[in-house]
Amino acid sequence: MQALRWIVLLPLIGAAINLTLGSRIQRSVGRAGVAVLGSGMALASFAIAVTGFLKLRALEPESRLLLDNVLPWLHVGSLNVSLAFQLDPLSAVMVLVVTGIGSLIHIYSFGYMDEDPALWRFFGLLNLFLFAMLTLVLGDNILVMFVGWEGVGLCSWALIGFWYKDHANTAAANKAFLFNRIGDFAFLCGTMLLFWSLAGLGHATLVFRELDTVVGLLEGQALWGVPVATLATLLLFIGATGKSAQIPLYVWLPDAMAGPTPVSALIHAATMVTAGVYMVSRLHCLFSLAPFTLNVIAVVGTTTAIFAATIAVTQHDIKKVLAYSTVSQLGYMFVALGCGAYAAGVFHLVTHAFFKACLFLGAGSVIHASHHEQDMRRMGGLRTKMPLTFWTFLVSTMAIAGLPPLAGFFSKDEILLKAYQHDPLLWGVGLVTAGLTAFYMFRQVFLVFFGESRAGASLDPHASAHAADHHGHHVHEVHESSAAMTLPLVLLACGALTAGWLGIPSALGGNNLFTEWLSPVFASGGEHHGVEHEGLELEYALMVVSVLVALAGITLAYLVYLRKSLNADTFSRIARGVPYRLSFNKYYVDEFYYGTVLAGTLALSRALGWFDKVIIDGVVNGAAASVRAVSILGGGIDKVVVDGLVNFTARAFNGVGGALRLAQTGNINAYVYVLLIGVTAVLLAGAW
Amino acid sequence: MTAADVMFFVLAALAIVGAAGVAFSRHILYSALSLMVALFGVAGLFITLSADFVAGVQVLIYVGGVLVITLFAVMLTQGIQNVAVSNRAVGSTAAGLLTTGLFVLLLRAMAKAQWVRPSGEVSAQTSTAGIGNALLGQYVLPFEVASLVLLAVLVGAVVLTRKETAE
Amino acid sequence: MLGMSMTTVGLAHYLFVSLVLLCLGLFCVLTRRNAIGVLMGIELILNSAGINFVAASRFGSSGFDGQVFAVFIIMLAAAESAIGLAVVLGIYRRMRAIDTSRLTTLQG
Amino acid sequence: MEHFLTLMTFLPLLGALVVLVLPRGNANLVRWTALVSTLPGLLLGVWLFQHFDRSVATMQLVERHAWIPAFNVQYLMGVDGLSVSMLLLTVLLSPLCILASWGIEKGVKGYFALFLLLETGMIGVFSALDFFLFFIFWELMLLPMYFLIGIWGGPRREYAAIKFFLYTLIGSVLMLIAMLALYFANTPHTFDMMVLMEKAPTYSHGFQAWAWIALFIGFAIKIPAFPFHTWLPDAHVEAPTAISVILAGVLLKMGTYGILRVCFPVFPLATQEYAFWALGVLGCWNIVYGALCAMAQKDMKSLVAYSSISHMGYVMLGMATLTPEGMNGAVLQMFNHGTVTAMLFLLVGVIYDRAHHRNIDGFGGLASVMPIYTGFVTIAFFAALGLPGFSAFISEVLVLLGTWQYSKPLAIIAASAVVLTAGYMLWMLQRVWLGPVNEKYAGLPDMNWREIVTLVPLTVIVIVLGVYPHAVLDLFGPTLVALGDTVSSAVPAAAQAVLR
Repeated sequence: MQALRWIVLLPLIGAAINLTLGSRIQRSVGRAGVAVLGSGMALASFAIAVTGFLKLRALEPESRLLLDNVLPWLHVGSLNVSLAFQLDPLSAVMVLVVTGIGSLIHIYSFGYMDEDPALWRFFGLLNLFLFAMLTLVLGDNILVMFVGWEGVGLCSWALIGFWYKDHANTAAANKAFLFNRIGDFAFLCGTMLLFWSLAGLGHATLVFRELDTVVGLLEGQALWGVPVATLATLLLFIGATGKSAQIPLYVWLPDAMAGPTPVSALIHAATMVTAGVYMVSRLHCLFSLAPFTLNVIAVVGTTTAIFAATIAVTQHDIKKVLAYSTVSQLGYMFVALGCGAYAAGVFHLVTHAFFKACLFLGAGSVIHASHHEQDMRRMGGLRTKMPLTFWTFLVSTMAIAGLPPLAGFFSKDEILLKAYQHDPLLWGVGLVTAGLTAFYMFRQVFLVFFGESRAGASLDPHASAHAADHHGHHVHEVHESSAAMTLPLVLLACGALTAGWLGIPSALGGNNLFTEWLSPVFASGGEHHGVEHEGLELEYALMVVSVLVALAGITLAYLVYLRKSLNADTFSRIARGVPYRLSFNKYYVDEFYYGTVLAGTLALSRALGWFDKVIIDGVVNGAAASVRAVSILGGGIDKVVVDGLVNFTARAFNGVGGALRLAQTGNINAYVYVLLIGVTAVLLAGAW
Repeated sequence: MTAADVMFFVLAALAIVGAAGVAFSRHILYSALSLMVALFGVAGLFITLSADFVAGVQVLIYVGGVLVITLFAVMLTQGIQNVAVSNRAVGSTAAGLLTTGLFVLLLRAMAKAQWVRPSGEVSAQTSTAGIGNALLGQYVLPFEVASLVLLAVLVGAVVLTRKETAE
Repeated sequence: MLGMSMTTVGLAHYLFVSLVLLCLGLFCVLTRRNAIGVLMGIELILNSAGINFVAASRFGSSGFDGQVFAVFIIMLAAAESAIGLAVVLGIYRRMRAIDTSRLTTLQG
Repeated sequence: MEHFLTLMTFLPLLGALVVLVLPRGNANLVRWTALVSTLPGLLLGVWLFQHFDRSVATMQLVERHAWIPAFNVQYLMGVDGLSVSMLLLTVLLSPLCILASWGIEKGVKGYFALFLLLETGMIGVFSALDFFLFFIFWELMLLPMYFLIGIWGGPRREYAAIKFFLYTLIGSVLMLIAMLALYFANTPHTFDMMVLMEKAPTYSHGFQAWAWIALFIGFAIKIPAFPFHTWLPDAHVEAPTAISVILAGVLLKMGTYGILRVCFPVFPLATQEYAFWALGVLGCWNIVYGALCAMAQKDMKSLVAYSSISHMGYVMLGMATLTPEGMNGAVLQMFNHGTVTAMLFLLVGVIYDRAHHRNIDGFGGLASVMPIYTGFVTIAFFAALGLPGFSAFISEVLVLLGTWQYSKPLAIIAASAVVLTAGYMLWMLQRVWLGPVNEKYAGLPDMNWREIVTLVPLTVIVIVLGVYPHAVLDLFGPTLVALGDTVSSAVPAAAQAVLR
């Protein structure tokens, strides 16, 4: 189907136009011009995606696959890769999420960025991001996916650092790119391992649908004593931890909040960070061969989930809370993947995309209204001033807290169920995380929307004086955002409300449309459908427990932050405040990385730079020393020994030259003398 | 001793004396005049070698051209007023020894050399036509190159001696 | 001596004359401090070469080759003296001297 | 097109002569003449690109004339896929460099004449098939380069020029020795490379070993491979912009080209023996070492110079593998490095022309001052750090793929450089272009049309080759497959006897 390429190309065209001619369009046509171009491309792409989806649905479940082979790309040796796109149920879900939510965020951005002079650049980059993300999800082989994989990294870099005049933003951008690159490095190694292992078996391919059929051959293959499938999947998973912000490479995501809020919503909540989840699901056949890796994924997922949740509890920045919440929720998805419940993971991905995008956009609406105030301690009481924002935010918060019948309830419960079946310990940790999630999300709601307005309030001594100055003068101006911003909010809130109904489990009388839709994809991967034989009682019990835990979290938040019957300080003083400080300072992981990896690399780089300049360029100590010896013998102590052999050679030439120089008197007669003496000597030798 | 032989000795003497004048004269102007004598002598020697064309060229180019520019140069560099400038020679002893040594060496080489004599008596031909044919036949390429060289010399001399413009 | 008799003038005579000219020319080049003097010495050397060529041509069997070369030599001598003198003039104009012992800018 | 290559080689020389006789006062006339005299070469290059037979590995457009019959030296020119790609790079970069040299004010005539002479030398090296002729062109390049750095360079130009000269001269001497040894090793004595290749199986093991090493060191200096690389940062820092471009874009490639052209086919056994250490390990070391050193640099140009060292490591590594992926990747990397690094040097030149220094810490916030410029910089930097969609990604992935099959540890170490490269590139981008505006440079004008025109073709090529790499890959595919086979199928003479 030729149209597939247009899903990808339209945003690219939009990006190309906006990034090259955008500033002119903005000047001549107006700000709306670039916004319409950007959003139009996103919407058009969404429209094509929908038709593709409909076309796909019309097919038999087993043969649901649309292909668009654009161009032979690389055909060298045993490598044969095309620029080709494929639409199957899994990528269809992703494409709809990316283009759908992407379009909404484009529209929102027009309202949010209403004061920014570089609107054209913003829309250009957003479109470029859509292009890259769509390449990632539509690519029919690993290499094309990798193009998107790194492409989203580029756009993420450019958009985090969108306000590049602030040093902190660019630092965050670079951090994001570099941590992603570490993951990409592992991803690349994993790809190469996979490719050559298969090539060794006579099936050199990187195309997903071919991989699905041939990866089984890897069983029994080993490299360095480790099964190839395990090694390859581990490497690929490290790639996923980079992109999807899992331990140990998650640290970039909270910093990435330096970007404009629509960017955080689109890239760092709804789409790009789910790329790792998508990749693992896409290669589920391979991952299913490596139980060890799946266990690692599950453990990393749960650890990340609870780890990030504990950090989120103490943060003051409205976006930081959401960022850690994203990390935590992504952990959930990986738990599902690790348990082999790929469909559940993708389901949570979709619902999360709705409510987290809505939360971010809501937060953006608040930030925008309060003139870029992000500290929750200076908010409060916005419920009445921004009713639409409040209601949509509340719906999404309930969704993420897992209250029925909102989206998060169904997807989270499915994951918890799968986790319980896999290992009750996973479930336990997941449950605690769910409670924490409910707590910190409602903490946020209460702090931001309820109570008295604390705008302009001075903070504890730790807060910077600059922030207080900066915000003193616009206390009274908070009001609801424009329609361009609230419309997407409402639509997304509807999604957060209803998206879960796609996957109502049979236990509750639904037929889990979502899992069924994805079943042709995951059928081959050995997804276990363990629901039936465990009995419905268990399922009900788990649901009730998780809802109760969520309610408990909400109640706690209510008591602490709204009724104030419990003082937050009592919690932060537990065990002399060590847990609080650990959480507030994000367990000092950043400091650890800076102190070890980054400082180590820089020190090594400086050492090598010195080595290069002094040792290599001054070559080999021996040569330098001999030059020194020679010069001492010569009576002069040479200071420039360092530059070594090169200069030694030069000096040697110079010495010989100096000797010869004496002959070079510049006097013509002298030259003739020499000439004649030479001739005479030759004649003497020859004739006598 | 035929008249031709006498001619030879006279001319040879002329050339050598002229050359000696060039080499030993203390006055640059005298050197130049001696050079003229030497060149005439050599031209005469060419005639005795029945190379009348070469002799003509020698007279025309050397005596008429080279010598004149030499004189001009002498005048220009020394100024007309004090042409009687030094043409001093230094290190004559060493130079004399060296050249004498070379002279002896070469003389010896000349004596020892096995000269190949053509079998028959070579008749003297009129040379002008022959040289003309040779120049435009066998030696046409060197001839053309020579003309290029002369052209370059012409340009070069002009460039070198023109009034320097302010740079 | 040297196959030179007073009766028949042969190749050796010419070569002898040429040799004398060469040596005088060299002497001139070696001793002169005046650049023009040096050039004159070179003229002498070239002339001696010319004599050699023409003599060899006369007493050899190679037709006019020698004479042709003599013509070339004369041509080159003319070129050389033209350029040489131009250079000398240039030097003079720049340095107000043509004494070779003072023209040692090229000293290494 | 009987004298195609001769024409291509010597047209710039003709241009140089024309430039020399132009009146001194009119600098613009000189510039335009120089530009125009590089254009025929470019057109011939386009013709070559279209008409080159991509399906065979043999030499095409061969010209053979006796040159110095007494020593059996021939004027022998010809191209295969390998040389064609390098020729294209040369004729492409030359006009752009002339454009980039527009601002040269000192000794304009001399500069452009030398530049055109340099172009003749470069084209000659890539098309000569007679070793003697190759050597002549190789040396011919050296001289203009020396003067271009030594006269038109920065403050320490003389030091840099002499260093460059001495280093390369040592390389030349080694090459000369190996060349003469090869000449005398064959009867009848010959410099004809194709004959030398045919006779490859007859060379003794000892001879192959030392001649290979001599040639390798000669070429490695040019690449430049660790530890012979220290001339490069100095030369780059001091050279004028366009000369840096040519130096990094074309001259460095001659090292790897020479290895592929001479070392590989003529000494296949020695290549098998030494490739792992001399090319593979050293290349890998180059990659990581260059990247780390680049991170420590304070001068933009020397940072880019070290990044060149790092990127050329990929070429060496790819060649070492002898796999089709690795070798194609290596040669593609040669081409891509030529275009990408040319962009980088041109861009550094743009800011140097305005601010007259290149200190990384001395700028800040140029993005607000010079948006178009920053756009190009971003593209070039991301291309250089191997972002997919740009050409360098393809070559690096191919090299890494080939290497993985060859040696996994090497591949992993080499791949780790993607992080380091991103690190120093982005760090530099952040320090110079992003952040708050440095008031000192708030008034700098953005790029002018001439500068944009020099960069647009390169940008287009970098992007097009990222999407459709076969435009270039097809050129040398068969050649490299044949070359790889020649080397890997060579067996020692003793074993040959057993086989018979």
